[in-house]
Amino acid sequence: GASLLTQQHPFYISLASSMTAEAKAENLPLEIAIANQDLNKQLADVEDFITKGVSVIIISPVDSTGVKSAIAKAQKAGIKVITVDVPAKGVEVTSHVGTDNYTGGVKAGELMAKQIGDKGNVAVIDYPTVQSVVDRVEGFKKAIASHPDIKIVSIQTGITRPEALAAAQNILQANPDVVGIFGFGDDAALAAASAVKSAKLQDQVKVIGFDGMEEARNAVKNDPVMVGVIAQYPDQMGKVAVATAGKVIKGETVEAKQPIVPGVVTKAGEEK
Amino acid sequence: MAVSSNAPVLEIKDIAKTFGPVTALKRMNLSVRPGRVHTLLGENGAGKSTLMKILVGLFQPTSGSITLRGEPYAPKNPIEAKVLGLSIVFQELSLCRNLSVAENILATHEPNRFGFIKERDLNAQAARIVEDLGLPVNVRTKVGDLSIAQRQLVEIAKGLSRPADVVILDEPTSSLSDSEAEILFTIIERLKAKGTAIIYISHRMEEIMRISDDITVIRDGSFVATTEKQNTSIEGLIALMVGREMKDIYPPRLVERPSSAVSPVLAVENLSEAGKFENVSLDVRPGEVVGLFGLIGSGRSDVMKALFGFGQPAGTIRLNGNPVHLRSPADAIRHGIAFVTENRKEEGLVLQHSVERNINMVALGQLAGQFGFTRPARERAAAKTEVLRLAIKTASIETPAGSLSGGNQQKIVIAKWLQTQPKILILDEPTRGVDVGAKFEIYRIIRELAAAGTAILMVSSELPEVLGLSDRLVIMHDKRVAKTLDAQGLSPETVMTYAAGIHQ
Amino acid sequence: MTNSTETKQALLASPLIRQYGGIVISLIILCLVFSSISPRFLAFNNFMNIMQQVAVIAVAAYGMTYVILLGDIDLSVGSIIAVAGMVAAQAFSMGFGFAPTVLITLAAGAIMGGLNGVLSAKLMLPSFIVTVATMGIYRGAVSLPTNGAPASIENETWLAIGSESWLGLPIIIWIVIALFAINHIVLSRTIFGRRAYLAGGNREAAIYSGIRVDRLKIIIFMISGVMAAISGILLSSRLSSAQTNAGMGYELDAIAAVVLGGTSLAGGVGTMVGTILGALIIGVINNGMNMLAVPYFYQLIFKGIVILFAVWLDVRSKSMRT
Amino acid sequence: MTNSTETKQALLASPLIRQYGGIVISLIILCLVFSSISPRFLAFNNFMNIMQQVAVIAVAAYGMTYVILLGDIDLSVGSIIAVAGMVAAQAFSMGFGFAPTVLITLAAGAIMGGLNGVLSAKLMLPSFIVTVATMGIYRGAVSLPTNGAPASIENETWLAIGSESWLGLPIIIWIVIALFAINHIVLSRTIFGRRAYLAGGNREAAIYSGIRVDRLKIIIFMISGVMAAISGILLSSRLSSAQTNAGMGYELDAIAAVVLGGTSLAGGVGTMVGTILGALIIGVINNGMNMLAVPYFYQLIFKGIVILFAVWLDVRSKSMRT
Ligand SMILES: Nc1ncnc2c1ncn2[C@@H]1O[C@H](COP(=O)(O)OP(=O)(O)OP(=O)(O)O)[C@@H](O)[C@H]1O
Ligand SMILES: Nc1ncnc2c1ncn2[C@@H]1O[C@H](COP(=O)(O)OP(=O)(O)OP(=O)(O)O)[C@@H](O)[C@H]1O
Ligand SMILES: [Mg+2]
Ligand SMILES: [Mg+2]
Repeated sequence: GASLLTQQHPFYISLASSMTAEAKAENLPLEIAIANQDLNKQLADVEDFITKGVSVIIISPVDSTGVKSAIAKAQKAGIKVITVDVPAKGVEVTSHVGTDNYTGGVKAGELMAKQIGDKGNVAVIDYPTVQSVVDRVEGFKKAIASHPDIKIVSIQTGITRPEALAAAQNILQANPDVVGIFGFGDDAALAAASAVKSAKLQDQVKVIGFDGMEEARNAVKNDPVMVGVIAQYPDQMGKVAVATAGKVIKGETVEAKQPIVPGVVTKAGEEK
Repeated sequence: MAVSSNAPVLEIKDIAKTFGPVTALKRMNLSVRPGRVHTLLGENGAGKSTLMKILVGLFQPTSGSITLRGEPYAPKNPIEAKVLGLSIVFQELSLCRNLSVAENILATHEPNRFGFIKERDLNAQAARIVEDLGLPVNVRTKVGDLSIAQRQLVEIAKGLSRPADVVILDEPTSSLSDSEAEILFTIIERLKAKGTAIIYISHRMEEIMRISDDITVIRDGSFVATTEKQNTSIEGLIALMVGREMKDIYPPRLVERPSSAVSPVLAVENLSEAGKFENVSLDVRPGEVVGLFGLIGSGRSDVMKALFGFGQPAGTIRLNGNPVHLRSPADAIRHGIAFVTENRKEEGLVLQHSVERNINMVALGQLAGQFGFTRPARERAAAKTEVLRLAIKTASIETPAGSLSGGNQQKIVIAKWLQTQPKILILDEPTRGVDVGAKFEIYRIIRELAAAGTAILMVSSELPEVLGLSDRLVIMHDKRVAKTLDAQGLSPETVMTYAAGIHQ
Repeated sequence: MTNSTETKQALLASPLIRQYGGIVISLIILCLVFSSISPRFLAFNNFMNIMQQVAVIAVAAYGMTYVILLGDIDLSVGSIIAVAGMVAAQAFSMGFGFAPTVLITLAAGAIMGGLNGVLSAKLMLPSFIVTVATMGIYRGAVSLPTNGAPASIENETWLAIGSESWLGLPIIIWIVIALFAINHIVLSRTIFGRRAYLAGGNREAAIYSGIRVDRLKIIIFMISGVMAAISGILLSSRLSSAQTNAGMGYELDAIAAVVLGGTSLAGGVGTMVGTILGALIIGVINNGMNMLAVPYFYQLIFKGIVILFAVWLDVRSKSMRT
Repeated sequence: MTNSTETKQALLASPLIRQYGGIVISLIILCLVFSSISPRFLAFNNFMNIMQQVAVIAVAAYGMTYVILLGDIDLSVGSIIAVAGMVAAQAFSMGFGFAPTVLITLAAGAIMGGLNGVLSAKLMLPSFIVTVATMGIYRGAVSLPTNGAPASIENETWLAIGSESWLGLPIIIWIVIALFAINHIVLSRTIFGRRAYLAGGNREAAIYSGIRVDRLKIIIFMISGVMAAISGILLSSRLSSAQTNAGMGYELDAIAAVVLGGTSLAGGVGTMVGTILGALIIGVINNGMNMLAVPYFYQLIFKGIVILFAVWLDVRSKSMRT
């Protein structure tokens, strides 16, 4: 069984479909439950998997701390657990497959610095209750800190696309001298790009995103404002996770950490 | 002059109506002729209002047939009935508090063009209706700001806003005082002269004898008899209605009235509240019945509310000689005061709760056991006792209070206060909408309580009732006490002159 | 002369102030506070920003006003907003043009709203529970065509709604204004509107007067559905895509706007003017706090406090009058 | 002999069936459907699962029952659940022991609920808008100590609540049962409970009958707050951490449970038995669909339909009786 944090995001849709595909290829029965960002629902899903007697649970935690009890419960019932995307804290799992978000954040910061010519004010749209996003933003801040002429003037929360759009509009209104915006995800970045265009600031502001789903990649190609996106590879992640599960079932040993390093997509192309 | 040989405009044949297990109408027959007032007389719960609601299409009869002007008649809703020439003034007020008088009167047939309301015409038209009827109301006022009596007048205006062949008046005077009732009688005379047939329902025998042409008595949902007025008397009608003789409607005093030497249990001095009443002084002795009479809006209910812990009136209230400050109804109840309110639907009952729950509503604490736990057996017994004592007509004590007839609901309100065994009992229009039999019961209870030493303060708009029961009379006019008089040998005319403010 | 102009102005202003005193004062206080801290707050551009951001809520709140006036509630509008966007995206991808797509989207809104109305009126279920249920049903349905993925919309006219201007004002604002005018007139000047007040004020009395309350309720829920669908059009054109989680939680913002505007949840009392003022308050709070870069958690707290304060001011100013 | 036992059973069953017919039938149908498809559904273990999963909602729904009975609503319970967890986590990290932490957490719940009650009763604001506002305020407040990050809880006794058993039953289930018994008795057998019914049935009549409705309302909102805090304790012990977005949206599930149980949103009518049955229905739907591996979007749709069906059945079975 697999428990995913949400299915209202292209990243997780891609993750789910690659898992399904890989499971078919390896001839493994796979059930997917969606926690809808609710840790309690995730725990219930895991409990139901235990009742059903699955052999391995692949879990994409809603939250790294809180997923502990669910994982502990499964392990107590003798079920092996693999985490994808978000790691679990305070508990050992059989294997973790995930993007290195912090490194991704650093890459985003460096890309930003390069794109804006090493100076100016930048802003961030974040989602402070999600650990992977917090890691990205930390990485971004770390990278910017090494460029003394760049300042982060505003960090606003914009979780959904409309919220991000409003946040970006307000950032531009309050700080007309901003030259770059980093969106924690594709949605945030695309929303920021729309805001920049409707404020007629496309010559001034550069936007960088994170995730690298199709819509954002297209935008990087076609939209002058979207200068780049840090690409995650959910398809790889899903594939690796299910393959690992297959190995676990067969009793093979697996790596405890299987990091998937994000790539950088710019107008110049993709760099893994 | 309408001729009695006129063909009936409306004929009701063998109508029956059941609500689940409850039978409201068994076999009802009625034939109404144009230009005549046909009164329906029956005890509370006899089925009068149900029949009227069938006539205007709110209920569909279980069986039976109706013909209007010789044609079969089965309306599906009140608008359809109105189009066919039947209008109704409902017993229970059916107005929207949030809208103006004009908007209420012309609801569902507002003057309009393409669905857009012509506001000016609306007000003008309503004003004309009100003026034609001679009613003292401003059509722009919000209904929520009116007193019950004024709302009753608006209800009448709404019912009569369009010409109709048959006009139904279901207890239109139950909250009116004599002067407003006079206005209504004038209107009725005018309608009669135009050949309109009027179905009239009331429990006030004097007015029935005055305005009716034909009278039909119904009992337990069935037709009993129809007579012309001149062939009957109040006593005869009451006998037909309740199935037995009833001599004097005001029962005699059980003990001597308390002497003036006895000190009052409740004494009010110079009580005032801005805009509501001024310098009201009155007192009640144990065992005494003090009647509070006045025209509508004279401020009686507001004084009673002040005595029950509402508002912050200036002046003093003394209980047994000690000044008290009543902060809330809970406080007043603790001091032994009970208040039978005038608006039973809004202030009296929880309509969806059972008769039992309603009866035990105030005495809850007294009936309860230790640690605040209720004692169901004791509650049931108490409720049953009250149902028997007041002869409340209900299928069982589990029945929701809302499905009882109006008069029986009124009895529940009285019952819930009797349960508390109050030292001071305030009754605000206690017999509104109550049939003669039940009225007698209520009067008898008032006498009994007085004999047992309860001090009783009774507000009523029915002068005969006040005169028949009270030991002393406090007459209010325009938010002040006009006069306090001994009731013995007092003539209605004297009282009216004070109430109308003619005597200063 | 000055004097007479002043008197006239005072006369014009007074009923507005009297009726909407509390909320107008709250709005003014908010604007003063924000603009005293951030000078950019009062810019014309920013006002346009606020209006655009608030458009989606305001339009949904118009529909919600009828529903609440009737003493009911519609929790499904957030989901209808999302379905509308998705229906439009699907219609475009099937090759329909702009006008047919608009019609299809509005029809979808009317059907979803109508379903709420029918379930509530004909099966006699409380609208709260009906719309909690359909909130889930519609939210589930929105994901069916794309399996949860957003669908992008590329029709130029559609996208123009969210990005272009006309006579110096963004089109989206014209729409908000036009719909306000229509709904205001319907509610305050037509028989239909009057019946909503009657039925909301005293359902039994309305039935006794012969109003077909059931039919009225169904129509009103349909209006709410259509308004939500228009909201969905505005949102999807602003985002140039249909998101499956679009409009989530917007029902509460719409209800808050309506109630802030003085419409009573008990039914029978309320106006469209109040609703648009309520929506503006919500917009001003959100925008102002963003302008001041208030951290997200404090925004939640502050918004709650402002709503409480505004409603309290409104209740108080009304009770003072009587 | 068999005959007399049967009669007795029939007699015992009949009032339950009469009062809860609709919902009991829905529950039975659901169980039959699920167990006919998935044989594991009917296992004792799975029943324990359902009860544990439903515990958080059920306990919050107990408190909500009083509130709804009064004709009010409490949308802040989801946020109170989260605050309670966070308060506990902070108390533990400050070095408090188990018992003091429980007391502090319950007190926090009582204070938050009491604030709702005071704002609604004393300032005469509708509880819907008060609790929409405090929902935001409390949700914002929960993030203040950790700036949005979850806080883990390590107290053994606390964690035992969510993971240990006693006499073969998980402790969490004992708590759900015990709280049910207490609340059921309070509501149906005490003066306090009776007053809640009366005040909910007709507020004005209750005031005239000497019931201090304002005080009653404040107490009832405090109870709702305390129940939500207990919910928060259960949740945080199950998750061994306090999450800032814990309990989000649970208010709607709690309300749905209460309404499914036959409590009228208009106030004055309802029972705790109904509420626990309603919570069970929600638990059974969620669990059953997981057992059948129904895809998420279909779950949303199916859940909505089942809620509609159950409420309809209930309304119908009640109207048939009269
Ligand atoms: N909607 C209803 N549901 C159930 N029973 C009802 C309903 N309406 C009326 N009844 C019952 O029908 C009977 C007749 O009631 P109705 O209101 O017609 O009496 P009435 O003659 O008008 O009495 P009153 O003089 O007190 O107004 C009563 O027993 C009442 O309880
Ligand atoms: N002419 C009026 N216009 C507006 N409101 C009035 C008028 N008369 C009375 N009221 C309102 O109705 C209430 C009724 O007054 P109150 O009940 O004290 O008088 P009453 O003598 O008991 O008359 P009623 O028989 O109508 O109950 C008052 O509080 C007042 O606010
Ligand atoms: Mg009657
Ligand atoms: Mg009075």
